[in-house]
Amino acid sequence: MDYSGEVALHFAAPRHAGALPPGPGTLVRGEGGSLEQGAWVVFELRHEAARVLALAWQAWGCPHTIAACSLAAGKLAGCTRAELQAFDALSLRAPLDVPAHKTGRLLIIQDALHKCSAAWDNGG
Amino acid sequence: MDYSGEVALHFAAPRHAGALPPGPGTLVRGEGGSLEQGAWVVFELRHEAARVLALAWQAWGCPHTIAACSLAAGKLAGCTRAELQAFDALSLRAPLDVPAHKTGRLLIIQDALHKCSAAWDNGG
Amino acid sequence: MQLPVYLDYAASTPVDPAVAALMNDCLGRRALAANPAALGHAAGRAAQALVEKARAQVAALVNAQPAEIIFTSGATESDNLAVIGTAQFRETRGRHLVTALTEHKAVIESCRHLAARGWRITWLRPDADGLIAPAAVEAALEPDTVLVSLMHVNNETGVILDVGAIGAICRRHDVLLHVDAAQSAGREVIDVRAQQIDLLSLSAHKLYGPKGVGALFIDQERVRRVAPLLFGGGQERGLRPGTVATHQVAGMGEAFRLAAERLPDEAQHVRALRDRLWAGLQQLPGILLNGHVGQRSGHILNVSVAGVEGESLFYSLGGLCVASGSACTSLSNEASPVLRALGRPVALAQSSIRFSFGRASTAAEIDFAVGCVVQAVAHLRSFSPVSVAGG
Amino acid sequence: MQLPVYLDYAASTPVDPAVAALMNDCLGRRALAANPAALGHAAGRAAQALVEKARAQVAALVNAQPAEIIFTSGATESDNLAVIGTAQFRETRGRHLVTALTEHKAVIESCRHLAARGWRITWLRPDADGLIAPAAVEAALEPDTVLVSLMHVNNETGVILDVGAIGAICRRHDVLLHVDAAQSAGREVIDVRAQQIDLLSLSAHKLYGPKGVGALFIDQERVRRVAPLLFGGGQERGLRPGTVATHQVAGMGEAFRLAAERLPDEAQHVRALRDRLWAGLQQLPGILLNGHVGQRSGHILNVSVAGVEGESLFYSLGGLCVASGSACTSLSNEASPVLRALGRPVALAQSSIRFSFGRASTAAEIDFAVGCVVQAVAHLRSFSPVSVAGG
Ligand SMILES: Cc1ncc(COP(=O)(O)O)c(C=O)c1O
Ligand SMILES: Cc1ncc(COP(=O)(O)O)c(C=O)c1O
Repeated sequence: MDYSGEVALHFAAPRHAGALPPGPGTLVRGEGGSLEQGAWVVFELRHEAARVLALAWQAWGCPHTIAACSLAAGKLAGCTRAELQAFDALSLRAPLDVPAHKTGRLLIIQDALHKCSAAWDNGG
Repeated sequence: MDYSGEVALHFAAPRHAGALPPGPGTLVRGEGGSLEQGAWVVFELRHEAARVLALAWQAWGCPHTIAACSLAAGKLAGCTRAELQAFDALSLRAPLDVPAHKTGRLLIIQDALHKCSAAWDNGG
Repeated sequence: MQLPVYLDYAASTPVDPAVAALMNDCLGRRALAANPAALGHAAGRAAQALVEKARAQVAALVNAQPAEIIFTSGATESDNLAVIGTAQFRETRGRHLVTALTEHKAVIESCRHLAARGWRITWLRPDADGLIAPAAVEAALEPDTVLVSLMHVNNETGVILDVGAIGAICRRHDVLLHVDAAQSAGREVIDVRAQQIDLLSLSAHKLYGPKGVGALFIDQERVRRVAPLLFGGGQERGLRPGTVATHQVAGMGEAFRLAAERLPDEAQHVRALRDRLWAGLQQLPGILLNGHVGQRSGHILNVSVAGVEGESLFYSLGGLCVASGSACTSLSNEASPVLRALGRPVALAQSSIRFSFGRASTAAEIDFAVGCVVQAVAHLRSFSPVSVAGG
Repeated sequence: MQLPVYLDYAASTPVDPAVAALMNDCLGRRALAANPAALGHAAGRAAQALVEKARAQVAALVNAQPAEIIFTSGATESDNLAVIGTAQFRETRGRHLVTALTEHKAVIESCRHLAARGWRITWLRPDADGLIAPAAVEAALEPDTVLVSLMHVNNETGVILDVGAIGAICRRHDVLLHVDAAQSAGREVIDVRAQQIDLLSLSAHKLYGPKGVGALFIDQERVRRVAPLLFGGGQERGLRPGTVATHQVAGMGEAFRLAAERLPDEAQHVRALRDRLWAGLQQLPGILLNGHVGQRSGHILNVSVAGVEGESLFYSLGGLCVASGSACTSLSNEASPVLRALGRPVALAQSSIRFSFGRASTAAEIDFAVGCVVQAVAHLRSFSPVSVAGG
């Protein structure tokens, strides 16, 4: 298995990793995957005035999954509601050099983010 | 293939080997074996007064065959008619360490000597 | 300490310096360059003498006769020759074999090959500790069983089967017993007579000898022959053709001689390291030992770590050369079928690490390994959504 | 001059010092001790890099792609895999093979094994010069022929077959061609593309590499797969399981690289020695060259001596390491079946001597050999009852 330098960097020092500490704004949460699927990802964010105030993720998965969570979180920190809705996890494939058989992991992340976005839409 | 020291000595300096040079006495000749049988042996001897005056052999065969001809010839040089008749080529087996699958070669020598003896008996 | 720390002795061991020196001498000497089958000349006989010396050395380690040892290209080939060769040679007597789900792929795939050709295979499942009770073997025997094939020390978990008890059962039922001893030779005592083993697979590179050479012991009276799998010049009693590799076989012989000499000391050395490693790792919550806690060989420790994913765990241990799952299946990264057979769920089978050590391993290396694992697990758990009791 | 003089290069060559040095380095370095299948860690990847480098070096000598090279334990195994593996994999297409009476035992016995299982084999007989005309191959093809297996340079006589012409015929009839190149690789130019060869057997120890390692070239597009003969961990694209022996394969790669570099010079060197030997031996009446006088490789000279028995002749040449008949059949001392196939009577087939030489051979050794033969023949003829014309 080959991992790119980008993956190595994110894996060693993942951004916004762990549980989200308490703070202002409305909390939403979204999960994707499961142990059986080989990756399980949880995103949490707090928002206010159609903007992300803070976010964090937890992941059980391969180094590509972890690096992708880290890269996504970095991009989404402080983003607007519209930007979150428009976010495409498959765009992480190129910068992280994710091999073809692992693109499913990116869809699991997409799924978690999509659920956050849906919760936000539903007033969460 | 293993060859004993005795075989090596006889092979390197075989006794009474080659064609029998002309000389006194009555010449008799006996052959055994053939190329197809893997060994071909020819004994020639000249005798007078029931005693071998001179003998020689030629052989096409393995080192055991050649050593056995040499050893037999050494034993028969100067022997009496009775001694030739009584000679048993299988007695060469032990001193030369002839392996079991090669005892046939000794019988080929026996055959040649037997023919010499028969020719002598028949007045040759 | 040389980095990365090599803790993958069950996959392959470094060649002992004495073995390497002997092999180098053999490769360098023109007088030993001949084909050892060229018995017609002095150079061929010199090479053959080395081969026969090695045969006696290999035989001695397992209390066999030299004539009962056939040199092969490794334990994979030995396993194939034992399983397929025996089955084919005895097919008129019966077409049933008994083996286990926890065997090495060389035995498993050989059995599958036979199964596709009409043989019946009983696949024994180990208990949760990885053990197979002799009684379970006995229960699996059928009237037309020709062979039982089980490994002595499991290459993934290190668990030891009671081959002596199994040998007695096979003898009683007049069934042949093949034992894959690639991991146990030189580490546990093997006596083919006392343990009533009929065929035994050996590999040099698991025991400080060279890769690419192994041997199969074939009991002269009980087995006599197996069907060869390769055909050619009649070497190795017609059971394994091809020019015998003098330097390889000589290296294996020397490695086995050394192993016999050092067995008790080395067994103690690796057991001490293993206990130190296990004591260190037990600091971590959610760590599980794979395989029976007592009935195990000293050179392998296999653990699963709850709450972390296997590939990431393995990736975090870049400072260590360890195996995740079987060394021989590490080309793929499915969850270890051996641990699955012990009943471990996929996630735990995947988050397993096999540490294996030997002659040159040190306490400092073990301590370093413990440090690496503790740190990696802490990092992964710091953002894992899976909660671990006590973590 | 080192005695006995080694003139049995066709049976096995001394390992080139550069190859031995590389192998020794590989055996000694702990960083290269890992299993090259252990791609999960740095040590495994370092070993694998050596293996892949060697694969490219072997491929380069015969103009193949690295991915088309499978490492085996030697040419015997390569021949088995090519012949039996192809036959089994293609058995639904046809069960007829074409080979020759003068092949190496690895091919002959593989074909016999298939014949016993229902395949039909056409055994081509060479002409009195040991040659097989491409037209004879074409005439032997049948609608269900799946494979033609012929060797490039004969290991007993040194005669060279026109594999390019045979390759063109096979391609035209859509039949696969397997060539045993154990004797020709590095001595004659081989280009699997230009010569349209589909499978090619190679051995390291015939070319100054180590014993116990070889390779099989398998054309990626035309052949793709053969049925494996051994089963296990999936190494070598699933065609040859077992831990790849890094030092052995690396040694083979280096030996093949050197051979490619030196081919023209060495071919000239051995040809000069061969001509000198033949000129010297021709002093003797009743000496016969076995095999075609022109279409032959430089490293082998095979003669029969009329009027002397083979075993005694061979025994007299104790100062020389030569072969009487095939190197690989020298465990027995039947008359060479290869020379019998050329029409030599038993006695002349038995009184044959194969001289083979190479890189380290010298003119002084050749002159010594001529002296030995002249003296031995004179001694044996001094008491031979067989008369030789001119003798
Ligand atoms: C138990 C067991 N059997 C067989 C083998 C195969 O050995 P080799 O690499 O010599 O073919 C191995 C190692 O891979 C093993 O651990
Ligand atoms: C033409 C030919 N093919 C095959 C072989 C077998 O090679 P190996 O000794 O590598 O099995 C030999 C040598 O013995 C040979 O000369």
